[in-house]
Parts: sequence; C-alpha cells; structure tokens
Amino acid sequence: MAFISSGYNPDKPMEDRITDIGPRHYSEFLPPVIKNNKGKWLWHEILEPGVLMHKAESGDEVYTVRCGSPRLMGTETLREALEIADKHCDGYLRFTTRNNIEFMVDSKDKVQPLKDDLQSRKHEGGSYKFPVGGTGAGLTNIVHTQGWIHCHTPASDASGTVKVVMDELFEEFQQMRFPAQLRISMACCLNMCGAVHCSDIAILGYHRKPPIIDHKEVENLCEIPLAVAACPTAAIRPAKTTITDDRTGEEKTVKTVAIKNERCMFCGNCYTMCPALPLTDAEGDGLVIMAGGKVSNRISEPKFSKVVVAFIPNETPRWPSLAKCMRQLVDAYVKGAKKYERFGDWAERIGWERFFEVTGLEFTHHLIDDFRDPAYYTWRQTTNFKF
Amino acid sequence: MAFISSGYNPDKPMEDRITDIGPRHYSEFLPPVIKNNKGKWLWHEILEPGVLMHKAESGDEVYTVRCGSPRLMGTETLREALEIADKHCDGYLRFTTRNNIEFMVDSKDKVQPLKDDLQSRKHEGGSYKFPVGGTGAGLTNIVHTQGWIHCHTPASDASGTVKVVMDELFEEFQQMRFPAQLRISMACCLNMCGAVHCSDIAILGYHRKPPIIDHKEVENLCEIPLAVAACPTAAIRPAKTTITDDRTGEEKTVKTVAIKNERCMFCGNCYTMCPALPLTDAEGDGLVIMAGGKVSNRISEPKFSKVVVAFIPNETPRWPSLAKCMRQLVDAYVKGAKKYERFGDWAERIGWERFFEVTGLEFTHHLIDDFRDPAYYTWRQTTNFKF
Amino acid sequence: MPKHETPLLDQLESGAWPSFVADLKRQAGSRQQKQNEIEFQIPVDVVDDLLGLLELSYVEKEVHWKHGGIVGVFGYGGGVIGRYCDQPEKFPGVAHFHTMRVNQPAGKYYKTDYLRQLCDLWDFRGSGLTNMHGSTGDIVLLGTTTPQLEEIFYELTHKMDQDLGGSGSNLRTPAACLGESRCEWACYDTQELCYQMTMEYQDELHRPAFPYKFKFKFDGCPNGCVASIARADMSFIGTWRDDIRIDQEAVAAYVGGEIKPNGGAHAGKDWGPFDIQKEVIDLCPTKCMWMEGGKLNINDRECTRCMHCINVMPRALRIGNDRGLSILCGAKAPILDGAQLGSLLVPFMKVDESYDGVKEVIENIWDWWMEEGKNRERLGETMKRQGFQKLLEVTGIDPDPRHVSEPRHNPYIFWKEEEVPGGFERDINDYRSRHPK
Amino acid sequence: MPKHETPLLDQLESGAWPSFVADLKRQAGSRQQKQNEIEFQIPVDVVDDLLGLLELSYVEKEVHWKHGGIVGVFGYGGGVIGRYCDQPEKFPGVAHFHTMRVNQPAGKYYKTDYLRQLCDLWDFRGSGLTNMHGSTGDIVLLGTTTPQLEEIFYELTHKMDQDLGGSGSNLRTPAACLGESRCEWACYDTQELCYQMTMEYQDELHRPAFPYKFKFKFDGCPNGCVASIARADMSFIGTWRDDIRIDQEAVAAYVGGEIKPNGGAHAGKDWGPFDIQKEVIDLCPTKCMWMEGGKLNINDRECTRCMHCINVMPRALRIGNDRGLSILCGAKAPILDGAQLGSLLVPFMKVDESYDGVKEVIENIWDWWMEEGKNRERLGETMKRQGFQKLLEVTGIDPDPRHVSEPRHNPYIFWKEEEVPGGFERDINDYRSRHPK
Ligand code: SRM
Ligand code: SRM
Ligand code: SRM
Ligand code: SRM
Ligand code: SF4
Ligand code: SF4
Ligand code: SF4
Ligand code: SF4
Ligand code: SF4
Ligand code: SF4
Ligand code: SF4
Ligand code: SF4
Repeated sequence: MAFISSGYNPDKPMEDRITDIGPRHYSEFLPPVIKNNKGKWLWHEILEPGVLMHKAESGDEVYTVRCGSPRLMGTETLREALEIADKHCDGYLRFTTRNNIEFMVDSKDKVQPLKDDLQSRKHEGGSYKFPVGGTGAGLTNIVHTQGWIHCHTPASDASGTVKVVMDELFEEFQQMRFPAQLRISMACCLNMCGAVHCSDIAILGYHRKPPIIDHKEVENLCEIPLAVAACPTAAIRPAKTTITDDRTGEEKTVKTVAIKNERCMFCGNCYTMCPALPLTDAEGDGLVIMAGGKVSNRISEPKFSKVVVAFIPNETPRWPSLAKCMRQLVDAYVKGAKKYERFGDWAERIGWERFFEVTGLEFTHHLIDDFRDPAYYTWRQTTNFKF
Repeated sequence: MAFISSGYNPDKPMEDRITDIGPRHYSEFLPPVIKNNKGKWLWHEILEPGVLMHKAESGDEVYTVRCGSPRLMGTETLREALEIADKHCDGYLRFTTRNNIEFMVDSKDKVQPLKDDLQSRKHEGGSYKFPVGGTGAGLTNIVHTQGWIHCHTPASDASGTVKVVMDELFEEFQQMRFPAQLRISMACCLNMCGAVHCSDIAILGYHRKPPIIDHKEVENLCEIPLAVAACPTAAIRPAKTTITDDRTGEEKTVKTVAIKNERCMFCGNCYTMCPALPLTDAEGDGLVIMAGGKVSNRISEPKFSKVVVAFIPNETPRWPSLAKCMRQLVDAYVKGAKKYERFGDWAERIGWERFFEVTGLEFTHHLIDDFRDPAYYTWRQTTNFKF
Repeated sequence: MPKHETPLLDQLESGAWPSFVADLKRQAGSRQQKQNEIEFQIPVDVVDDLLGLLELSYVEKEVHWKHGGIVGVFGYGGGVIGRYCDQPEKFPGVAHFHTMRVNQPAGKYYKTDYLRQLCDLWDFRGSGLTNMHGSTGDIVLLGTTTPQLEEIFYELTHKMDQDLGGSGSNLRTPAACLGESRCEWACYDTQELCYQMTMEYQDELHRPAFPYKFKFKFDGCPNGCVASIARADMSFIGTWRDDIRIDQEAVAAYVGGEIKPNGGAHAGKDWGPFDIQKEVIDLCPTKCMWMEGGKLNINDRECTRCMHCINVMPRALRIGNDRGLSILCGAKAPILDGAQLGSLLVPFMKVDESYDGVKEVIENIWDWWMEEGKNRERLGETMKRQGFQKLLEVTGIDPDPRHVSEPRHNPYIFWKEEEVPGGFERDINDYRSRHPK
Repeated sequence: MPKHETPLLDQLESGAWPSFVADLKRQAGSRQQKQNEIEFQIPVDVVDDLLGLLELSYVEKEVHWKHGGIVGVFGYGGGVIGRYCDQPEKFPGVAHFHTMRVNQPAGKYYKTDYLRQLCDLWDFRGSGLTNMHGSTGDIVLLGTTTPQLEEIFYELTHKMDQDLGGSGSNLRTPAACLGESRCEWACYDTQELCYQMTMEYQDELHRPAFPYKFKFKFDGCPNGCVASIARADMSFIGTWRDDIRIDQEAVAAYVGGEIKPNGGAHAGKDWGPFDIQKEVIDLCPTKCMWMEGGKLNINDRECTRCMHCINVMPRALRIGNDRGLSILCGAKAPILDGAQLGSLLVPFMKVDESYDGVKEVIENIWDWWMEEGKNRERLGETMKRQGFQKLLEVTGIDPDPRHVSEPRHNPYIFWKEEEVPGGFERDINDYRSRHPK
C-alpha cells in the first residue's frame, strides 16, 4: 500500500488551497421534473405505502418511491442504489431527513418496475436492501447515531438496536395503518445526537455507574477545572490522591478529582471533557425508553418525550426485552389512539395512569422527575386522576 | 384607665393555667336545621343572588342569605350582625372562607324579612353594611390581607384597594351574570397571605426598590448570615462599612451587608429576617395585577395566576388606574368567555396574544418570565400563534 | 369630632361596598361614647390613632408599622403578632398594636352569645377591631398592648373555653370548608377531621419546633372551597372511587328545562335553553359521558371526578358512596422559591374514626421535614430539593403514575448504588485490562 | 473467509430490515476482492477489523473507542472527528478510524455521478463506509487515517468542488427540508436560504470562534420535516399571515369521499368514511372552522396555522400567499441543563433576496452569545441564564405576547433602575425622618 498523493503538498499546505467553498448548489442535483416545478406544487397523494405522487401547477407529476436504509452503508450498497437511480431515474436520487432513500420518476408507468426492482434486492442473510415504505400513517426509518460503531461515549449500540426494532415492527414500515405517523429515534448516549428528546418513541443509551476515576491519568489528560465545571449536578470537585508509579513503584501525590456518587446521574459530560473518567460498564449500561414527544406543530404543540421505561439491559445481539417493549408500546397505541392522534397526544388524552395500564409497563420511582426546579411542574397538582 | 386583672397572676404564670384546649367544637355552634341534617343534604339551589336553599333527605330546607363584609370589622358592626342573627336566625350565623357573613333560616318565609333587613342597613357615608350577594356566577368578596392597617411589609394598602375595586364592580356582587364565578384576591406583599397566586384576578402589592441598608443598625438588629441566606437571588453578601457615630461623631467600622441591586427583585424576604433593610418607598411601591388562576379542579386543573400588568402606582385614596384596569379585565372576560368558563380558561382558549388585545392591556418585557429554570417553560415553543 | 383629620380616607366612605373607614370611624366613635361605661384597658383613642396613622400612610404612601416584635403568652410560641408603630408620639394609641389569633371553630359557624362574649372581651382589653377572619382562618383580634396579652389569654381559656391559633414556625390553625354541615358534595366530614387534627396536634400548634410554618386545610370535594390545594402544606380533599349516582328522571328534568342548571348560579343572564350536550357532555374533561336513549351514561372508570357535571346538575348527579380523601402536599405562597400548588401524594384514603391513616402520613412527613428541612424551608421546598421520591420513601407509599401529570422528560435518573448490579465501585485496573490507554 | 468470527453480529443478518452487518460484510468482502484493483490508502481489512471490534463490544457490552483525538485539516477547526481504537493490536485496521463530515447539498438531492465520484474517493482513501447521512445532515465518511485527511480534503475541494461540514465550537452544517423542490406547503425556499446562509457564514463554519456548537435548520412549514424546532439553535420555519386558500369544490369532493383524506396517508386501515366535522373541524385546535351551506369557512384571524386541516385536505386547502418565516431560538439536546425546544423570537419575517433581515437577527444573536456565552454553553442556555428579555434587547425586537405561551406566574420582576422614578439610591436619613427607629 503505497501512499498516493492527491496533489496536496504537506510542506506547503497553503499552496493551491481551496477553502470555504461550501456544499454544491442543490440545483445541480435536482431531477428535471423537480427543477421545472419547484415552488409550483399543488398537492400530493400517497398512492401506496412508499409511493408518493406530487402534482404541479404545470400538470407535471413526480412519483417518488421511498425505501429504507440502515444509514450505515458501504460504498457497495450505495453504488447499487446509484445503479438503480441510473436505470430508472435518469441518474437522480435523494435522501430524506430520516435517512430513507427516495427514487423519483416523472411518470406513473415507471413506478412499478422501479418498485419491483427495489423490493427484489436482498442481502444473503435475507434482509431487504431497499424495502419500499416509510410513508404516511405508518412507521418510518429510525433516526439514530453511532453507537459502538464509531463513538466513544455510547451506552449501547445504535445500529444493532435499530435493526432489532425495525425487524420487530417491519410490517408497519410497509403499511399505513397507524393512527398517525410514528417516529422512533435512537441515541446511544445522553448527548442525544438526533431528535430523540422529541420522538414518538425514543431509545436512549444510558449509563448507570459514575465514571471510574483513572487517578494516574487525570492530571495528564484533563484540565481539572473544566471537568469540574462540566458536571451539571456539581458532583465533581478537585482532589488529591496518592498513587504508585507503574514503573518505579514510588508513591506520589497527584492532582485528580473526587466524585460524589450519589449526586451523579451518569450524563457523561465530565468524560467529554476528561478522558480519564470513563463510564462504560457491561452491567451499568443499557437503554432508557422515552415516549410521547413530537416535532410537528400539527394540532398540538411540539413536545418532549417522557421516560416510560427506566432501564433495559444490553441484551446483545438481539435485545429481546427492547423488542418486546417496543411491541407493547406500539400495540397499545394502535389499539387506543384515534385517527390523526400522535402517540403523545394519545397518552395525554387517556392519562398517564391509563398509559401504564394499557401498555403493561411498570411505573417506577425513576420515572418521577427529580432534576432541578422544573421537576415540580411534572408532579400532579390536581385531584383529577383516574383510578 | 386602671388595670383590671383577669385573674391571671404574672408571678405564677402556671397557676391555674389552661392550655392546649383548642377551638370550640363546631357542633356547639350549628343551627338546629344544620345539625339535624348534617351529611344528609341532597341538593341546593341559588334562589336569587345571595340566597341559597339546601334541601335535605329529611325534606328539611335551610335558606342561607349571604352578605358582604369588609372583613376588617369593629365590634360595633359585629354586634349589629349578631343582633340580626338573634332577630332572624335564632342566634346563629357563620362566615364563609371568603369573609362573607351567612345568615341561615329554616323556612322560606323568613328569607325576605331577613334580606330586607340586611339590605336596609347603611353606613352614614352611604355604603351598605350588609349587602346581599356573592353567590353563583358572579363576583364575591375579595380575599385580602392587612396592608397599611397592620403589617410591616406591605407595598400597598389592602382595605383601600379592595374597597375601590368592590365599589367599581359592586353591581356584579349582586348579580349572577358572569360566565362563571370570579374570584378576586388582594395581597399587600409578595408573601401573599391569601390564595392570590391562584385567583381569577389578583392584586398584589409590590416593591420596586431594593432595601435601603441601615448600616448603623444591621449589626445590632440582624443575624447577618440569616439575611444573606434569605435572599432567593443571592443578591446579598456580608460586608463592612464605616459609619459616623450619631452621638460621638466618631468613625467606626461596622459589619453590615451589601446588596447587588441588579439582582434584587424586591421580594422583601431579607427584610423579614432583618429589620434594618426596609423596602417601603412612595414611588417604588405599588401594585402588580395577575390573572387567570384558579383553585377548583372543575373541568381544568387548578392553576397559577399570571402577571398581566407589571405596575400600577399607589394612587391613594381611590386608585383610579386600578379600578380602570379591573373594569377592563372584567368587561373583556364577560364579553368573551363561554358559559362555565373561568377567567384563565378563557384566556388560554383565546390565547394570550388575543388576551392582551381584547383587554387593551400592554404587554411589556416585565411579563416575560425570567426567574430561574422554569421560565423557559413559559416561552412559546411552537409556531402556533395568532397574528 | 375625629381626633385626626383624614381627608384622604374620608373619600373611601362613599361607594356601595361596606366601607372599612366608616366602620373604623364608627368604632372610634363608640369607644369615645362608651369610655364612661367601660374601663378600657388600652387607650380609648386606639382606633382614632389607627385612622390617623393610616391617613399618614395614604399621604406618604409608605407603611408606618415597625418590623414585628416578639411578644406572646407564656409557654406558647405563637398566636400573637407583635406590632409597634414608628410614630408613637403622634399616635400613642397604636404605639403597641399587637394581633391575637383565636382558633376559629371548624366551618366558622357561631352562636351569637359566644361572639358577643368575645366582643365584650375585645372591647375591654383590645381595640375592638377584628378580622372575621384572617386568611388562614383564625378570628383575628387586631390591636392590643403587651400587658393585655396574658389577660386576654386567661379570659379566653378560663371563661370562653377557647384557645389561641398558630403563628411562627409551627402548625398553623387548620381550616375546613363547611363540608357535610351544609353541602351535599362533602366526601368526608371536613369539620370533624379539622377539629380532630387540631386537637391531636395542639403541641405542634403552640410550640414551634418546625423549620417553618405548616398548614392543614380540609376541602370536602374537588371544588376546593377552602382553597386547600393552593395554600396548605397538606391538603385533604374529599373524593370517591365508585360511580356517580345518576337520577335519570332529574336528568330529564334538566334537559326539559324544569330545573335550572348549576343550581341557578347563572340565572342573571339569558344563556339560552339548557343544552346537556354542550354544557355537560362536551365540557367533561375526560369525555366519558354520553346520552343514549334519553339517558345519561357515564363511564366512571374514565371520570376524574372533576365535579363539573355534578355542579351543573346537582339534583340529577350525586357523588359516589365509597368516599374518602386525597392528600396533596407542599402548597405555599411564592416566598422563597416560587409558589406551589399541592402535589398529589395519597390518591385515596378512607377516613375512619381512629384517623390512624391520616396521622401516619402526617407524622412520617413531619419526621422527615423536621430532620431535613432547612431553616425557613416549607415542605414544598424540601420536596423540591430532595425530590418527590423522597416523600414517597418517608411515607412508605409506592410510586404510582397518579403522582405525576407526566413522567420526567429529562432522562437524568439518579440510580441508587444498590439498584445497579455490581454497584458503583469499579477497579480501574480491571477496566484498563479491557480498555488499554 | 471473514477475518474475525462474529457469532453475535451474525444474528443480526436475519430479519427483514436492511442488515448493517450484511452491509459491513459485503463491504469487507469487496475490499478483499478489489485489493488488487485498487491501491487502498488505508488498510484493506479496515471493515473486517471494525466487525471484529464491534463483535468484541457485543460480547463485553462496552465501547472500544478511545476518547476522541484532535485531528483535522489545516486551517479548519472542524469537519473531522478523530477516533482511535483501544485494541489497536487486535484490530490494526481501525487503529485510526476518523470521520469526515462532508457538507451535503441542501435537500439531499444527488446526481449519481457526484456520489460515484465520492464513492471512488472514499474507497480509495477511506473505509468505504458512510452514513447517508449524519444526524446534523452531513454526508458522513466513516473511518480513515490521519495522513489521508489532507488528501481527501484536497480531492474534495479540487476535484469535486465540495467542502467539509462543521464540528467543534462553530456553526454546524445547516440543513433544510426539501421545501419548494417537492412540497406544496413550503412557505419559503428552504434550500436556497440554507445554501445562502451556509455560504455567508463559511468562516463561522470552519473556524471555531463560538462558545460552543451552533446549528441552523430550515423547515418550510410548521410540519417540521427537518425537525428544526427540536435541534437547531436557530430554527427557520415557514408560515404565512393571510388566509388559507379554500377550493370549495375540492372540499365537497373530500366530503363526498372522492378524494382520500390526508393524501391517502391512512389508507392501510378502514377508518370509515371521511367525516369533515370529526376529522377536521373538531380537531382544529383553535376551533376556527365551520361548515355553512355545504361550504367550509375559516376564521383565519384565529387560525394558528397548525397545518392540520391543510394536511388532511391538501387538494382543498392551500397555504396563504403572504408567506415568510418565523425564527425560533435555543433548541438543543439535554446536555448540560436539560433539553430545549426552540422559543419563538421572530413571529414573522418576509424572506427577500438580500437576506438582510435574517442576517441581522443572526448576527445580533451571535454578537451577544460570543460576548456573554460561557464555555460550552449553547444559545438556549445563555437565554435561560440571562433571560428571554436579553435576547429581545440584543436583537432589538419588541416584547410581544407571541413570545410566551403564558405570562410569568411568579411576580419576581427585576425592575431596572431607570424604570423606577427616583432610582434605587435612597438616603437612610431621609427614610428615618419619616420612619424613626
Ligand atoms: C421527505 C421528508 C422531508 C425531507 O426533506 O426529507 C418529508 C416529506 C413529507 N412530509 Fe414530513 N417529511 C419528512 C420528515 C418529517 C419529520 C421529521 C422527522 O420525523 O424527523 C416530521 C416531524 C415529525 C414529528 O412531528 O415528530 C414530519 C412531519 C410531517 C407532518 C406532520 C404529521 C403529524 O401528524 O404531526 C406532515 C403532515 C402529514 O403527514 O399529513 C408531513 C408531510 C409530509 C409530506 C406529505 C409533505 C408533502 O406534501 O410532500 C411529505 C411526504 C410525507 C410522507 O412521507 O408521508 N410531515 N415529516 C421527510 C421524510 C422522512 C422519512 O424518511 O420518513
Ligand atoms: C360558603 C363557601 C364554603 C365555606 O366553607 O365558606 C362555598 C360554598 C359553596 N360552594 Fe364554593 N364556597 C366557598 C368558597 C369557594 C372557593 C374558595 C375561594 O374562592 O377562595 C372556591 C375555589 C375558587 C377557585 O376555584 O378559584 C369555590 C369553588 C366552588 C365551585 C367550583 C366553581 C368553578 O367553576 O370552578 C363550586 C361549584 C359551582 O359553583 O358550581 C362551588 C360550589 C359551592 C356550593 C354550591 C356548594 C354547595 O352545594 O353548597 C356552595 C354555594 C356556592 C355559591 O356561593 O354560589 N364552589 N368555592 C365559600 C363561599 C365563599 C364566598 O363567600 O364567596
Ligand atoms: C394575618 C394574615 C393576613 C390577613 O390579613 O389575614 C397574615 C399576616 C402575616 N403573614 Fe401571612 N398572614 C396570613 C395568612 C397567610 C396565608 C394564607 C393561609 O394561611 O391560607 C399565606 C399563604 C399560604 C402559605 O402559607 O404559603 C401566608 C403567607 C405568608 C408568608 C409567605 C410564606 C411562604 O412560605 O411563602 C409570610 C412570610 C414569612 O413567613 O416570613 C407571611 C408572614 C406574615 C406576617 C407575619 C408578616 C411577616 O413577614 O412576619 C404578617 C403579619 C401581619 C400582621 O401584622 O398582622 N405570611 N400568610 C393571615 C393570618 C391570619 C390567620 O391566622 O387567619
Ligand atoms: C455523527 C453524529 C451522530 C450520527 O451518527 O449522526 C454525532 C456524533 C457525535 N456527537 Fe453529536 N452528532 C451528530 C449530531 C448531533 C445532533 C443532531 C443534529 O445536529 O441535528 C445533536 C442534537 C442537537 C443539538 O445539537 O443539541 C447532537 C448533540 C451532541 C451533543 C450534545 C450537545 C448539547 O448541547 O446538548 C454532544 C456533546 C458535546 O458536544 O460535547 C455531541 C457530541 C458528539 C460527538 C462529537 C462525541 C463527543 O462527545 O465528542 C460524537 C462523535 C461521534 C463519532 O465518533 O463519530 N453531540 N449531535 C451527528 C453529526 C453528523 C453530521 O454532521 O451530520
Ligand atoms: S449519542 Fe452519544 S454516543 Fe451516540 S453518537 Fe452521539 S455523542 Fe456519541
Ligand atoms: S457523569 Fe455527569 S453527573 Fe456524573 S459526575 Fe460526570 S458530569 Fe457529573
Ligand atoms: S401580604 Fe405581606 S404585607 Fe400583606 S399581610 Fe401578608 S405579609 Fe403582611
Ligand atoms: S428584597 Fe429579596 S431579592 Fe432583594 S435583596 Fe432582599 S431578599 Fe434579595
Ligand atoms: S369543597 Fe366541596 S364539600 Fe366543601 S363546601 Fe365546597 S363544594 Fe361543598
Ligand atoms: S365529574 Fe368531571 S370527569 Fe367525571 S363525568 Fe363529570 S364532568 Fe366528566
Ligand atoms: S416542513 Fe413543510 S414545507 Fe418542508 S417538506 Fe415538510 S411539509 Fe413540506
Ligand atoms: S391550520 Fe390548524 S388552526 Fe388553522 S384552521 Fe387549519 S386546523 Fe385550524
């Protein structure tokens, strides 16, 4: 493997340098029917799950076939998608904000062949490569994050949990029989790289043990004041301790930090600032399930997801308890909600006391807010409750 | 004026001492028709403003005539009420939780004479002594506090402001033409000795200047750490200063406190702990108007009143701006609300942006919450608003 | 002839509402008149001077009472509020002007002889001015001098069989709505529970041993006529857990316009004919009601007992038979950390004559709050600071979705060490064996 | 033959949903296959080793990536996330495994030739693994070594006319819903505004000068398809201020069942015939709609433009003509002080081609936040700490009830000295002249 230069000269980094050119202008990439009718669309229709038709003032129509994707994709699969786009769509495609792939054609007769092509492609293990679906009042792709694939703070894997949940609920991706759209999201730690805090259902990686303090490293790796300042609960303070030098065996006093374990809620923010405070732990780590959030302003205001299951362990590789819990949530919602009613609106209408009854989830003390002043506003200040 | 002993012997305070006997048992004071039917009432009806009839399982009926009171009453007026009770009610009467007086009779024919008697009694200045009213979907008495009559922290007078507002809205006390009951409360400082924080309309005495520090007195009168701890915004810290002795003219250094004026929101809690920090000020003091709170669980949950007018000056003796503002609030409510709709439910239904329009009140920056974390939850996190 | 000119206050004599100025003047006059009959134990012109002082406040727009002084009766830590005027030379009658709080009978019913006795006492030993009643519920006797305090207390206890109420860092005088005495909606006997708890906790009421004040209030039903949910550290609110009793004939009478809705509360305006759909069924917050075949149906399992339908049709709908109360905790005014409404702790409890259930909750809470509450920290603030979980823990109550209006939306869960397998202590060397630097 | 056994991961190959394990294996296999064709600039077995490392995480249930390292391209403070494995001996292919963020075109449309060029580049100089797309919106190129970073950047800029996106304490790659390109509800051109703002603020995007990260997102309407209100420090959401356009014939067609409601979104289940009253009018949150003489009426003044009716009847109802956008500020994930949704700052603004209005708001906010924001403090947190008033002040926007869902319920108003007659300084001697001790 010989190094092949791009033309870049490390000795003269500024030579020829091009910077601040930004992204390509989107108009270069718009399929003609889209470009021609931009800003002039009249209405749309979902012809069947995964297939949208948009009608323009000009009379033009664009047909979109949407299909699922694991988001984590090698160039092999990506190239396969490009091939399909070349074959059916004059070399255009797009990705949605939830990581689905959309293939667009400009007449109805091109839809079926495209769809058949997409549906026919499978991996050896049997999974679809490009399952068509994800539209309307159904399930769409799970927005998610890196997990054990690439990040340093996850409390669970993202790709694995998503795969398991999408397998469990796969039918719903290709159906539109929910009361409203259902948006599931996954974030592998509290940083919540996604809109997990406002999802119909959210899966969240969560640590449950305070950081281990690597006293030998704190002083070298961290700016102690930053680590102290990072803690939202003021659980960390500067400290000194005696360590034995690995090589010399000598005792020496080092600057480090001390953590009040009972004040820690495992957010990992200190670890972000200080690599000598790792959190990951096989028994401690796992998942929190949140539900009832939304983003759209439709009928009701956007709202946060609420914690409905405090902990599900990391049962690799197929997280059966997670899959079961998702099934319980979805089934109860589908059974109980009215047409157009989002998950959270349903839960609020029936009341959270009923929610736990109909979903069969246990209400534990962990679900009661005890974080700062606003906690008070989530307690029940009325006699209006259901038995 | 010679001292006449009750029998108490100051040298032997424990002699004969009776303590911890509590209040009289209420059953001693129940009129017979009430006592006989206690726990067996079937239903009630408001026959006319101020007159209630309760029907018991036994067939008995009790008629209650309710009348207003300034709460601050001399024994003269109280004795007059007792006379009336003797004359019409076999020597029984009661007071409501909102300081109205209730006269009860056990048959319908006793109602009119009682009512006529009450209505006929007036003070020389022309005001009623016992105006009948205060029931149903109308205005009842204003719950209030001491004001300049007895307390040390008021930012306004209670009795005076109440008198002015009740005069302005008096008709409504004797009518039942509101959409729902309207509960007005008055508290003369932030301590809010009443349910002012949950009233349909609340009048609140408010200071607007930080305490004056009486450096000469702080050390003598106060425990400085308690004063420091009392401040919810941490505006106060211990300090030292140099003062000139009143008598000797000598300079000396004393312990005192320093106040960061820009962190003060004038709650007066430091003054409660430290008499050397008075707040009262003619220009600074005045009224805040809050609205939309409630206590009952009917239809909607109990809720806090919101600040709708940041400041009304103390225009003694008749507070015309206050009276005008109350009129604006009540008129807009009566015009806009639906039957059974409490003030706050109405405001929420039409939206606060409309509320300020229809009441003609100005929305100023003071009305935006900026106190601690929960403030965020009162900002608007949606695109749903009315132009 | 008034002692002081009060041109500003005089303007408050006009207007229909009972004038407190007229009342004060009347009282001042009567004292002048009766000074030969009664050997007033405090200055005759106490009320005149109060008027003068008040006028000064009306002119200057500033209060003229000094910061309260500590006065009281022997052995009690509350019941009296000391008050001194900052212009004693000009207004000697109110140089001392202390308040005494007299514990009112639950529900505030009175016989005239009792109140007359009180008036006699108060004319003789005090200003003759009262508040009927104070915001907490006491009979407030406004204005007397220090030497009179013990005398008044002696007469109250010896002659009137009547004790003082609370003030200071103790249990405050409990208060109740009138409840079963005259209301068809009382789900328990508020007056009796109020009385029993007042008697049970006399020591707590009179001898401050708490971090701050503590209030009980007793509402017979969710209408909340004593506003307990807004202003009591512990609110006891009646409720029931079986079905609303329906009298279908009376329903028909309402629908037919024979009975006025809401007990006639809206009679002053023409709201049009009663429409059960619009006025009851559509307004039911849980939408658990419907008409079928001319009959009203309620799915009681979904009803939250908000009282609306019962309020509108008292002759047709009645509270259930399996009655008891809910307990909510922590309501308070805004000082220090912001106002709170009561938060639901006990969804339902039957009230039996031993009151053991209620007392157990009270005492568990007190034990905790007295141990953990900071100086001048209300129960609600201790709850905020230590978390609602802690309240459950100390009362031994299981967490329940009824405790929340919604589950937490932050996932910042404070796991306890014993809940997490393997505990919190981990060995960095063990960790490094799997994760080299 | 896979390099590492992955018995746990293998179990994720079954099931209908596209298997990322299958995908990784496919990619690993293709690299093995093509190693003679392509002179891979990073280890051939990078994907094999990723699978091995991941399997280890599946066994141990712990992450095996070290705390990020600082790597990047010259002159840029973002765009690359450094990543090193903590088991480099066992998995040398992923010893370095840095991510590059490539600024996606607004709306995420592509021509295949562009993406193919990117694939070629990434196969050659990276792992060949991508995220299409990252949560912020970038094309994420997952896994390369430090020496390749400059090379890739050089090729991107020189050959593909393509820049990196953001990371670190700077402006992050802005993102937009597809907007006017394919949606009838776009109230402004989200893609164009996204592009313009990206270009305008290239310096802020590449050179971290902020207290923390800062995100822009552009939604064409309140449906929020790019979720800007939940995850952008500044959310630009399309809206209109005139009337919803009604086509009464189409309304009739919906009522008559000729057109499926909500664009057919509910077609998978039999919800019964369409009922305009129940499904539209009753669900309108402001109750500003009604039918009259077979015609649908809207009191547009009361409409809050929630989109529901338009979503249900896209062929009958259309957004107004006087369009623009609202700006909301402060949305963020929970770290540090809890999650926030965007708070409404600018209710309505027209978008003109100069974008001056938008830029003014942005720059005023930045000036303030850069001055006052603490290290690692998101805009939302600065807003919380300094108050919404401050945001109004620095942007010169007048307070308006639209800024709040409700006015404050605590009366703790911080009056400013200049607002209070006489100011704050008072003389104790003057005070004592009226109020002797
Ligand atoms: C393609 C996409 C925009 C893009 O730029 O990529 C998009 C496209 C459309 N959205 Fe969306 N939405 C897209 C993400 C979203 C999101 C963001 C998200 O989920 O992260 C939301 C907010 C979700 C939330 O509230 O939690 C979103 C909330 C909506 C709504 C509001 C639905 C509701 O009941 O609250 C509508 C209206 C509707 O469905 O009737 C809507 C409607 C639409 C329409 C019908 C707009 C149109 O006229 O073309 C498009 C097809 C809808 C469909 O798929 O059924 N779109 N839409 C995104 C597809 C994501 C995917 O692959 O599944
Ligand atoms: C006498 C009194 C209780 C007492 O122990 O003294 C009382 C008595 C009754 N209340 Fe009350 N309420 C009394 C204070 C309250 C309070 C407390 C307060 O205002 O401080 C409230 C809560 C106020 C709030 O929510 O802010 C209160 C909220 C209600 C409600 C709920 C009304 C609502 O629309 O929310 C009802 C039901 C109704 O009116 O239909 C009610 C109903 C009643 C009934 C009809 C109960 C009955 O069947 O007898 C009584 C006559 C009502 C009337 O006057 O129209 N009572 N009622 C209090 C009279 C106060 C006064 O002089 O005006
Ligand atoms: C007399 C009374 C007002 C009235 O005119 O009715 C009153 C008067 C005072 N209250 Fe109060 N409070 C009175 C009922 C209340 C209530 C209402 C209630 O009990 O239902 C409240 C709100 C509910 C609550 O407890 O939160 C109330 C909340 C306060 C507070 C704020 C407490 C808090 O935690 O926020 C203070 C300040 C303090 O304790 O330092 C306070 C303090 C005071 C003091 C002692 C002034 C002080 O700072 O030391 C006042 C003495 C006035 C005087 O000179 O007579 N008073 N106070 C009420 C007692 C009469 C009675 O016994 O019946
Ligand atoms: C790659 C990506 C996740 C993904 O799989 O898509 C990601 C990955 C990381 N995020 Fe993120 N964030 C990503 C989108 C987000 C989003 C979503 C968004 O932008 O819409 C959020 C929530 C919105 C927000 O900004 O609040 C997000 C909130 C965070 C936070 C919490 C920030 C906060 O203020 O609460 C952190 C922690 C931090 O900054 O220290 C964080 C930190 C990180 C770091 C850099 C880890 C760290 O602690 O330093 C992660 C690097 C992972 C890796 O090794 O590749 N990431 N991060 C997303 C960026 C891809 C892209 O450019 O398109
Ligand atoms: S959510 Fe946490 S663990 Fe997952 S990618 Fe983001 S920062 Fe990393
Ligand atoms: S994990 Fe979070 S709460 Fe725990 S010590 Fe670190 S910063 Fe503090
Ligand atoms: S509200 Fe304030 S000023 Fe008024 S009586 Fe209570 S403590 Fe005194
Ligand atoms: S008035 Fe309140 S905010 Fe101001 S200094 Fe005193 S305690 Fe602090
Ligand atoms: S609270 Fe209920 S029981 Fe008590 S008086 Fe009011 S309506 Fe009757
Ligand atoms: S009490 Fe309230 S919730 Fe129950 S049925 Fe009546 S109106 Fe509905
Ligand atoms: S946010 Fe609105 S304009 Fe943008 S794609 Fe979604 S529905 Fe269309
Ligand atoms: S957009 Fe929403 S608020 Fe406006 S009319 Fe339609 S449903 Fe009602």
